[in-house]
Amino acid sequence: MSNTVFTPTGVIYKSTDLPKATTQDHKKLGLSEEQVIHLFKEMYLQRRFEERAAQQYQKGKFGGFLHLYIGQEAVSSGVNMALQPNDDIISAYRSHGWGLVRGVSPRAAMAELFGKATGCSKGKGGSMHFFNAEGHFWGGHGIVGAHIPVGAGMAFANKYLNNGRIAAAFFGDGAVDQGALHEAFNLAQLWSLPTLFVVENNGYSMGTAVNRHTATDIYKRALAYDMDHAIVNGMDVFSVYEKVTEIARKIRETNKPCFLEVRTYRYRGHSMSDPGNYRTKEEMDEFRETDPIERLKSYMLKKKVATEAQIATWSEEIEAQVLDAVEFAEQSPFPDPAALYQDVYAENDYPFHI
Amino acid sequence: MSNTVFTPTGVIYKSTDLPKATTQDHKKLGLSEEQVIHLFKEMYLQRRFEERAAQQYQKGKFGGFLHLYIGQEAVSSGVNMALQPNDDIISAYRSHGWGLVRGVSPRAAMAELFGKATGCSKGKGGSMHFFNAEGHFWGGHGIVGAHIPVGAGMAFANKYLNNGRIAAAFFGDGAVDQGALHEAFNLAQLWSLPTLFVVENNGYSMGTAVNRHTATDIYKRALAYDMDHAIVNGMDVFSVYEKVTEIARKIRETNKPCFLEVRTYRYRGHSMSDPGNYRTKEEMDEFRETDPIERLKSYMLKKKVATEAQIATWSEEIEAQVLDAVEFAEQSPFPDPAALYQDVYAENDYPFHI
Amino acid sequence: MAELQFREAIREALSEEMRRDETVFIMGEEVAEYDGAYKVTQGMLAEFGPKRVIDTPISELGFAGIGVGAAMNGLRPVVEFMTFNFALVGIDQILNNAAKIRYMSGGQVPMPMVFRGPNASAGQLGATHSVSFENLYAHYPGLKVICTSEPADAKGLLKSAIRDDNPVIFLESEQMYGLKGEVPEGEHLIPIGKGKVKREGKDVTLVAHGKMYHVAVKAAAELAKNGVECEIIDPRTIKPFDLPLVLESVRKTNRCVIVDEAHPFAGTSAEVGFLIQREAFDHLDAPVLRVTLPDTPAPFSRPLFDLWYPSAKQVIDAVNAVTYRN
Amino acid sequence: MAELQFREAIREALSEEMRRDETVFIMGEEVAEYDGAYKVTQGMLAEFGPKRVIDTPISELGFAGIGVGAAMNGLRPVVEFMTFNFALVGIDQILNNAAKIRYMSGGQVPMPMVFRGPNASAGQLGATHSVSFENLYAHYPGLKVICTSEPADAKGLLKSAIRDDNPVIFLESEQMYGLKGEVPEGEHLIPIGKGKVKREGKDVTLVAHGKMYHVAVKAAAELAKNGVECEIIDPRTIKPFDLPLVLESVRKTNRCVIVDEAHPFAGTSAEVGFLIQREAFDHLDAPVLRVTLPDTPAPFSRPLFDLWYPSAKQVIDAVNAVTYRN
Ligand SMILES: Cc1ncc(C[n+]2csc(CCOP(=O)(O)OP(=O)(O)O)c2C)c(N)n1
Ligand SMILES: Cc1ncc(C[n+]2csc(CCOP(=O)(O)OP(=O)(O)O)c2C)c(N)n1
Ligand SMILES: [Mg+2]
Ligand SMILES: [Mg+2]
Repeated sequence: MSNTVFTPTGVIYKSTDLPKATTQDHKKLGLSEEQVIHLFKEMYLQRRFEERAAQQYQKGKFGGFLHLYIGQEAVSSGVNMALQPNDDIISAYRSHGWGLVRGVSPRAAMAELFGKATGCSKGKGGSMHFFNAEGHFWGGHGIVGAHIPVGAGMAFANKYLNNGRIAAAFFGDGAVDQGALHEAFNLAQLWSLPTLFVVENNGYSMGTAVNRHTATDIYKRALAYDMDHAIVNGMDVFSVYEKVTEIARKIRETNKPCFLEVRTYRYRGHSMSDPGNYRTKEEMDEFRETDPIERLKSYMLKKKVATEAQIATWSEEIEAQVLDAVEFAEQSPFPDPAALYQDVYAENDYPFHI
Repeated sequence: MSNTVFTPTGVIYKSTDLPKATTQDHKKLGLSEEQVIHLFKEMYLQRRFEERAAQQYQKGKFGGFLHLYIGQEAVSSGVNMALQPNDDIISAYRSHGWGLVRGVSPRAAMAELFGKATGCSKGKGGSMHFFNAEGHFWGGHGIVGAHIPVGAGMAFANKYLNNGRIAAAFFGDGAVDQGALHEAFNLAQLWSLPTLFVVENNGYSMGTAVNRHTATDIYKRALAYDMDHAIVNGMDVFSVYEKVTEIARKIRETNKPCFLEVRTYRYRGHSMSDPGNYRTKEEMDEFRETDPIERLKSYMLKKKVATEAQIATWSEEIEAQVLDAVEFAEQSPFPDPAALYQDVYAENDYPFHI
Repeated sequence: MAELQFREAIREALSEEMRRDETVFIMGEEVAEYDGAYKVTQGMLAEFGPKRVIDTPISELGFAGIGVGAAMNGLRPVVEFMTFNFALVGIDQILNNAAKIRYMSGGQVPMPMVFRGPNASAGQLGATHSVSFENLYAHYPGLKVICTSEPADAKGLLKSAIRDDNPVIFLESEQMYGLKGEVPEGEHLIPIGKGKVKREGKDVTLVAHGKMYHVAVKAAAELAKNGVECEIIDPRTIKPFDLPLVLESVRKTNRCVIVDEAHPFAGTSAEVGFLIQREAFDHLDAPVLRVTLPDTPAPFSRPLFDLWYPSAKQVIDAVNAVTYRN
Repeated sequence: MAELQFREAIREALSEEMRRDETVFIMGEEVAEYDGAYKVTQGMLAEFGPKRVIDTPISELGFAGIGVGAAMNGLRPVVEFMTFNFALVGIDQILNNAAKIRYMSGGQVPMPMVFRGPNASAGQLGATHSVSFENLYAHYPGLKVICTSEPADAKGLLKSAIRDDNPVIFLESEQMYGLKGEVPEGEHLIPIGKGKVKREGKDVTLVAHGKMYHVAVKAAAELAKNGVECEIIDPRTIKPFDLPLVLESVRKTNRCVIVDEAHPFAGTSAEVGFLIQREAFDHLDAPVLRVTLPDTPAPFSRPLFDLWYPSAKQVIDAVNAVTYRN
């Protein structure tokens, strides 16, 4: 641990500890080589998409908040592969990765950041509010913790309609301190709502290390309700896939909710304006060793799922796709002024109040 | 269990199970005979006060809500004797007992119910909002769960001022489902706020039995925060005294909060308008056997702390005191019309908005 | 037409809509086994079963949020608050989620739901249990707000609210639940956003909704004895507000008094008064006045409460002022 | 006098009051180790230590309630919300506890505390992060509400707010934190409830607070070029509102436009407009107009946001309308 004095008190708090990754290889997990390759491509797309987005932001191409998911891609990709495509997903404002794995095209994603009419929320939501209702991705929510009961409500509807779907709500470690989580947990457990609650514990709520904002280990919140729970290494996509597959099966069978603590790490600042003075270079380096994309790449090479050359080709293709998305976003029109008044109500001709 | 069909579905839910009472006698608990007698008198006062209040309410002497504490008197009295007189207490709207053990005279209490200027809250609070700030009783609060963080805040101030006092927050089983409790628990544990959180689990939140509104045993909420916790029989004043004495000592030493689940029972309806169709006569009878006042009376007789005659005399004295309180309340003046505008702000001449 | 209590009219609306549409359900504290804290939902658990009539814990934030999620995902929830005072602990779900998710998603996400329950004072319940919330909800785009004063309006508008594809706030009154009135049976729908002239008069326009409508009626009866004829408009819907109807009346009477059971600052009364002076400035022969609660919390004590509560006397005084009769 | 940024003026007020009174402390998200999300509290942890400058978890309901309890029990808390949008999850503590406990206890319980933080929009932050809350807090008796537009006012009023024995809502702006202005050093106190005429003019009164004050200034400069002299009043305190000052001006100019960065329905603009027509009816040569946000949530997209945000152009149009110049 470094002795460098960053914060006013000079104390640096360690973020979080990673549990061991799974020892199963992709075959044991029932994943085909195509699926492994798909995971790689998807994670790499998220990474490059956000790196380019950051660059565009710095160039002043768009404003507002930009919260990057970089480092956490194994969560979105591992979870998404473990769930059914029509299971419902809802997330916090760090929502690019979730949108991209749930059918938002890089073009529509980038256009949303640029505030263009072609964006996945017609330019009205921005970075925090990616949506793709058709792909069962329900946003993108900016009030910390507030979407957790909403996730339980999606599960409520699935059970009510008896459609076999489950709902999964993703949130940060900071959200665990909100009463919303607890009310949702009690209701979901009491009523057996088929909900997968997932905390993406990336070690920090903005500048506050986990142990400075929340008492004891996060997964223990489940103990208050006798709720099923688990912890998983979120830097390893196979671990995420394995655990979520198992949990999702159980939820689908029993309707009982489960609380999963994913330990992960965000490599970038909380948002673009955060210099990240609250953590050490050593900690950053330590977690960089566990980079989920590098890890999967090494695995693919070792297991001969892919060659260096193939990976290079895919990477270039993805890079091209992202650059195309930037181009698309740039070229796309802004929303029509009339859009200001649309989508406030279901009726677009609604008499507004002046 | 009765088969009588009360509720629409005909299902009757059992309220709660009482843990065993303490086997210690008053001497072992360090209580003098005077203290035992005091406990009896105090509990009996609460009981008679409320029985008379209910009568006056039914006569139409005052309006609003009236929530009776009858059956739970061992909690207020046991706790109050275990705490220091300047420890801070805050409760929910079922607040008569708390006021009476914390220095509100029966006169000021009854006058408050009658909405008189001589009431303990000048007639502005009513049944739900008894206050005696001098006696470190901070209300009487009507929004379920909302006073729990306030209790933690009182503890925060005590620790900040380093005055050696602790704060205790009392609430019903229904309040456990509010996010407020959880935020307060996390903050109190994280910051080591010397707070005693007490749920008076009386089996029902209005008409809803505990197991219909909250998942698993209530004391387990503490597990989510690694918080100290305990369960106690709330129908036995010695058990309450013993447990709270022990807990208060520990809180004072460590500043660490504790969550105590008191299992108790309310003999009357939720409020005066509640016929209580959600529970069986059998259950009522079962709990009547555990009446905290009868229990203490038998104990006093058995242990020769008092004679039947003494108890009868005290009971009459208390009855007279309560009748005097009714008389006082009847005779007291209503607040001056100007009182409507007073106490809104600290300045009573404040320019109000019309 | 049957004569129904207000609570029965609401129950009829709920039950008819639940029979009509399987995706409609109701949840709230004590709505099921207890048959409703104020017996609004009496008998509904027996008819519709526990899947559709659901008792909730005291978790307003939690169950309001569950309602939001259910509305997004194919259902049409009716969320009952035991009173709207308690919605304050869950209000973030209404203002930030129910009201805004459609907009933030560019219109992708449906939000057909109703939040309903008693609003405003109900006698000596003290400061935390007596608040009027019309202005708060009506301020936020994305919500519709309804507050009726009579059983027939309640039925017709609640049915419309349940069928509406937007989040609707439907405000009732504990003290009016026993009020009786003729209520059309079956398919009785009143469009959201339409007020009604409930008494015709040429001298002054009274705008009054909810319990205040009845205060206005009382004042008008008194005033009629002195030859002053009040036109009473019950807007019924607070948002969207039927401004054309009010303006038409004010252009005729040239005077207006608004009666509102809320505190004054930025209440509905302020908005309506502001709009009238803006839109009918040249027609006004006197400033628009209002009768509201005073700017104090609700006191418990009976005489203070009576002083606090808007009275017919205050309405009469205001009418006398705008008609320059005092 | 030193030239300070808005954030520095606030910090100076906080630090001076904390030096003066040991019972004053500040808590909120990222106020301590991070030195403030917007650097308002920069250096304060270093000076006052972790006992008095306290980082909170994201638990607005919880820490607002802790503030309330601490205020009741001998301290003078300053509770920072990272923005007031997030106060919605904790608002019950403000509206039901901070604002009412004094009253319900018959005056026994003290409640000296300040809730402060950024209010209203701050660029493209979307619908949930852009709301103006003046009207909401000002509606409830028991609270005072302050919203300043310049560093000196911010310092003087925040110091008064911290010394005030009531709960005070102190609304700031992310977008103004960098704004510079001359600020008196040390004991600079501005009384709560006093507005200020910041520009004299004879033709029309503009009432504008917070960011809108600067929009009004811009409009007035433009209008002056065409010979229209605006009088600009910055009320600074929203509640209690300095109505006499505004009326004095309107009785002179006979015209008024209110500029308010809130939605229209029952906004502060409605209240001020209503009061003016009621109190200065005979002095008005035109209806009171207002410039507000439209009745839509905040859109993200830049051009839509610009359309949404009140502009000097709209103020000019309104002034032209009340002066019958168009
Ligand atoms: C209710 C609420 N309070 C505060 C904020 C401001 N805020 C936005 S993100 C954030 C930190 C959240 O951290 P975490 O939940 O761990 O998610 P992460 O950013 O690590 O993904 C804060 C304080 C907010 N958006 N909502
Ligand atoms: C936030 C909120 N929701 C609902 C209510 C209405 N209400 C008052 S008391 C009560 C039941 C509370 O039960 P419990 O906490 O067990 O306390 P008890 O009455 O048993 O003492 C309810 C639902 C309220 N006052 N506040
Ligand atoms: Mg985090
Ligand atoms: Mg109970």
